[in-house]
Amino acid sequence: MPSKTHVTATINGEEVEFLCEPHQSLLEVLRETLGLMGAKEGCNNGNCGSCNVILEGRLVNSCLVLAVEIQGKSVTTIEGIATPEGLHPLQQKFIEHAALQCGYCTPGFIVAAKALLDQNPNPSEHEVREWLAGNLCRCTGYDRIVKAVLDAADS
Amino acid sequence: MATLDKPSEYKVIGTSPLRHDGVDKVTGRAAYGADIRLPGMLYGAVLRSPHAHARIISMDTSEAEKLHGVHAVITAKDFPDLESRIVELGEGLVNRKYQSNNILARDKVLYFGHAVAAVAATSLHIAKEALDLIRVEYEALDPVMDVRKAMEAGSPILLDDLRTDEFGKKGETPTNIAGHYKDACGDIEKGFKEAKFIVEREFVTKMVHQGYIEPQNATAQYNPDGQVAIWCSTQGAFGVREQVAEILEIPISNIRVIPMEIGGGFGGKIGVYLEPLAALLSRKSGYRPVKLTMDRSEVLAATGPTSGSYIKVKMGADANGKITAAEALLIYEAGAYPGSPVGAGMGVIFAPYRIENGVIEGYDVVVNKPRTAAYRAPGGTNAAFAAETVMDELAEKLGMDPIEFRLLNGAQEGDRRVDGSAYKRIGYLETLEAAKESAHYKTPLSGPHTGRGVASGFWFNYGGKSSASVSVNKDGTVSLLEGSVDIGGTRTSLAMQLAETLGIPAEDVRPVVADTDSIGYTEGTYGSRTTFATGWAVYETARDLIEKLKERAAILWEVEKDKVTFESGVFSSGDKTLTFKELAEKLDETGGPVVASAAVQPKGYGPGFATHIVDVEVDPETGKVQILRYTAVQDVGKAIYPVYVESQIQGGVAQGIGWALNEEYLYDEQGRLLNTSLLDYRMPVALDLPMIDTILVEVANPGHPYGVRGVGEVPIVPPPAAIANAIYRAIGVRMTELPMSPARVVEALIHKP
Amino acid sequence: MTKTMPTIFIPTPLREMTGGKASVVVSASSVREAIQSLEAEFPGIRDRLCEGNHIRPNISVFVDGQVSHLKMREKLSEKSEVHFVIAISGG
Amino acid sequence: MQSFDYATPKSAEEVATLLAGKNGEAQILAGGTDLLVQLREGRRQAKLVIDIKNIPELTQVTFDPQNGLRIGAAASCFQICSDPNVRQHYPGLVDAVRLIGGVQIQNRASVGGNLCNASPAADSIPALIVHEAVCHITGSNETRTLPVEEFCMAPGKNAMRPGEFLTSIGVPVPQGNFGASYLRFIPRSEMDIAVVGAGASVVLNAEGKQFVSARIALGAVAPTPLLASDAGAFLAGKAVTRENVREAAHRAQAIAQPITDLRGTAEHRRHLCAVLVERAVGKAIERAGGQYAQ
Repeated sequence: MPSKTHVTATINGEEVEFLCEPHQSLLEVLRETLGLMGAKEGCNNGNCGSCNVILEGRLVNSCLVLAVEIQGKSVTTIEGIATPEGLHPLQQKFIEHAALQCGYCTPGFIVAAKALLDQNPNPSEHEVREWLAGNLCRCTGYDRIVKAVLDAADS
Repeated sequence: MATLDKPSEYKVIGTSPLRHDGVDKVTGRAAYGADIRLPGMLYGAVLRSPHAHARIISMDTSEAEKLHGVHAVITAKDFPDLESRIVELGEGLVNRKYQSNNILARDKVLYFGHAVAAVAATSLHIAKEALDLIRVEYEALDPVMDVRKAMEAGSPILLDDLRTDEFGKKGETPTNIAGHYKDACGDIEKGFKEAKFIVEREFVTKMVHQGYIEPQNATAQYNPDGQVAIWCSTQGAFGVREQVAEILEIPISNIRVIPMEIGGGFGGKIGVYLEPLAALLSRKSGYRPVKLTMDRSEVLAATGPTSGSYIKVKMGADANGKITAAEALLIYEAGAYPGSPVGAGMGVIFAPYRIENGVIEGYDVVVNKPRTAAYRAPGGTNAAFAAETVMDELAEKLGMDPIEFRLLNGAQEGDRRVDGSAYKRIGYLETLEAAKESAHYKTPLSGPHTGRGVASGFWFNYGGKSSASVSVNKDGTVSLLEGSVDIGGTRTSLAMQLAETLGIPAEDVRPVVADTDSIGYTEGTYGSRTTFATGWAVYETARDLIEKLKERAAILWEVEKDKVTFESGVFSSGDKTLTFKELAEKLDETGGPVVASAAVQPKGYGPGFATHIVDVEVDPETGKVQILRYTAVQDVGKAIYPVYVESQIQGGVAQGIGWALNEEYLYDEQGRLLNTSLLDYRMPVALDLPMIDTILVEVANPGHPYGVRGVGEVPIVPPPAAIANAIYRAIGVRMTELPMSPARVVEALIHKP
Repeated sequence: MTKTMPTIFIPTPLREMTGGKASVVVSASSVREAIQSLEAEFPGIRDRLCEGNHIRPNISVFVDGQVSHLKMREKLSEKSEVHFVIAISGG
Repeated sequence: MQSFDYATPKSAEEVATLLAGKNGEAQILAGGTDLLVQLREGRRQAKLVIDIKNIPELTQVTFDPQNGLRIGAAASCFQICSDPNVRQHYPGLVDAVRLIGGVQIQNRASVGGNLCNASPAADSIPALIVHEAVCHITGSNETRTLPVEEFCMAPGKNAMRPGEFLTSIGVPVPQGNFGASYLRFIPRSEMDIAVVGAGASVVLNAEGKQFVSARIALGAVAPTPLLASDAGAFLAGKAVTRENVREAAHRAQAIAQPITDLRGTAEHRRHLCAVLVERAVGKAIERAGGQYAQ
């Protein structure tokens, strides 16, 4: 059996060290090893977006990244979106617009939306829908999610 | 029934406070079932059948048991061998033997993905490795995948002991037909004779899944004293407790179910799959906690779905547009064990209309597919797809506007359904009027290959048992314990009813969803019942609390209790007044803490009606249908928490659109499910949909103190029919099979008469 | 004591036992009595509705359009309407 | 997922050495969007996973006007689409690469991986074919170059021998009045595998009224992506008319051997071939500055 690999990475701004096996996904290590439960497993093959994190500034599905791959890299999870001052505007707008029902897909959507606004602070409705097409929500019909993202972009 | 329906006087109801669990859910802190971690916890995995229909000849688990890290392996032999008996297990009625066999197959596997064994090990990787070491010898049998074939004489039989039930009369020979039902009124032959136009069509729909994003999960901790705690994702904790007790034959008092946050259910998380396995694995592995989670392919292959169906509808109307007769045959797939929602489909199919001469016949048929579970207005969407398409065609033949045709025939208070029962106050006609007056309907649609469709829908809604208890805090806030799992904002819709009754802000209520040892019995979050029934429990609790607080005010003011009045959050007696908050601060001076509770089983649930309008554009070369605009009009009784009422409607519409256009279970000839991922089970993505407009019509339900009707289910009923009707207006073909996928649209165009 | 005379709607599959009658007025002050009256008039019908002393588990009783939780024990009034329907569950 | 070792070589030579030592039991990891799913589902096996993303020459996208474009095998779709030279010269490739998965996949998946995975429905392959791309392959002893249309052998199987790996994809500089496009049909608007894909490139004469040459390629209608040579050849020298394009579309359709599977029916696929080729050629004509003769 392969021995465990030592990985050093920056997660939500803090340097983190952990041991993992090469076959473990970043999602698995975030949840099972690091206790960061905000990223959710919905499909475990890149089709639902519930496990979205930002890796080196780019949005990725953490189920499709090996934990060993993040050596020396920086990762932002849903737990790192709010600031010490309070909620991120996206988080606030998701609550205000009732952009969630069960809330399971919500962390993935917020992380994805943050990645969008980081690179396009003023997206159109179509751009928001296109960007969020990799995130599945079964409760809301997306209507309020799209409105929340557009409103957060405005504020 | 008295109603407090004076909208202008409501201070909390009808407003939009921020949901109480909002921050937890946008920061990733909300704890869902799979987020639980216990010391010494083992991880489980389930071995599933590669066959759709096979006899289990033998099973050998010895190699798996020897694998380092494996702590327990279970098969159906570890389950009590239950006798057939119909029981109410918090998800409607089920045969306990069948439910047990569905959770772990005993003699036969009846669908691809049917569970046959489970393992607990120190890691998920080891557990999965162990599954590969379990040897199962099968004798493959011919699968039965189509309901009409399953009904034929000579079809392979799934369940040797199954006999057709016809309202209390059992058939005598083995069959795949579990139930045969019939409703009739008037004189159907006479009705068709009076018709000037008659439309008759056959419809086929495929099995579809609820598609909740959170896979099923369950964690169990068995103790040597026989007590077991279960943490899981469920729509109803008490239902889980009953099902586990029945299947494992242990007393309910030995089971505590802690409902975790739930990532969607839509009916699919009422019945249990993993909970009894986790409990048994925990017991067998030396009382270590065991966590089981499904992956997406397991969810699709072995949980949910709702029935595919074959439906025939024949309707006639006279020259004036009055419906003279309506006849329907509904055959629904139950999946591997009896229990399709065909009865509900029969109840939905002509529900919006005055039918003087009607016949509705239904069959519940087992096939080699997963045992169906409830899915949002179960059975309703299939039925409405058929009837509302025929309605559209009749309107066309009559040269009438489809809304006018429905207005002419729409049911109202006092009208009888085909099953003979009479409607109380309902708001169907109001939804039609609102649809007719909507900006959407009044805006002409233009452009090549575009079309507008209209369809209506009905759902019964439900009441059921609910409990609530509250305690008053010194700072004037109120803690609310309730047993309804919050899938879509019900903590707040319940807190709002409490706040309204107590005259305090919704923010001053702290709602908590409690486990089965901490609150009175409460049925699951299903049947569009939570805001209605648990809302009623909360209302009764508040009334009880007010009486108790009046006593405290009386003590404080040294007057008789009946001299204390309460209105809009203020207690008064003569010129003395205390707000709720002021009185709360003084409880210690008047006898200490105050708590109140109530348990209810309200009967006055009122049905919901909806009318939807949709514009589509069809690409006639590829067959792709784009939804351009959508408006859903619904009688919601009274919208307690309007933003979440709207969101329920939008979500139901989105699921209905998915069902209409792309979602379906695809099986190969051996009965193996082909599309077991969210890539190939095509639910709508954000780019597929437009904004979904809603119009809330409020015809107060006379059976609820605040006029609440259920709202969650009816919005999934009209969409496929509305879209089919829109496609017809766009390209001139009647689509009679769901989903109306691009391939089917192109095929229909090629064969266009 | 004068008996009340509620109307019992006969489920379609049982109308073969009532000579096609869709509803019957019986003398009864509870659902139990109504079923007894039906049985007296249409022998065998009780078995289709009941299992032992209870309404069959897959049959819901509606009195005046509201589901009855008391089932056999539900009281009936002069104008009561009783329906027996196959139980339905929701999502 | 099965257990494996993980290596992060710093050079192509190192990759070749690692591959040679593992005798077919190693898998190359670039974006991982196919590989990790296949390993998890047991559709592929690995004792060693070789992550090639730390090797500069395998991750770069470079362009020069003489030799054209060189896409490192591990370059992500996002990286490729953001490259100004790619956007300027290779419109068909941009069309295709933008369609591979959602944003999350775009940021990881590589065109090299899309190619090596050899799916009949891979979006990038018909686009690469119409852009006349070639595969640069390295083994332990030699390097070789193969046209993209010869790279796929069967679903999931490519032309590389044990010990070989893809280092880069070369795409020549388009000449003359060039236009290219790629279109696919999917039932949803995103997050689907192509039911049918069609790529087209055209070179028009100076007036934009006649085809100098054309290439047409199809995806998801045969065990491998197809170059519809006959359809392309038919257009050469012909006037830019809708009739001619339709004829080319029918010739392309004629070589399709579609099957019915969970993603589409054979009938629908055959039908879509003609529809998509016509649309793809039309778009390529437009991009080449031409238009249909009235």
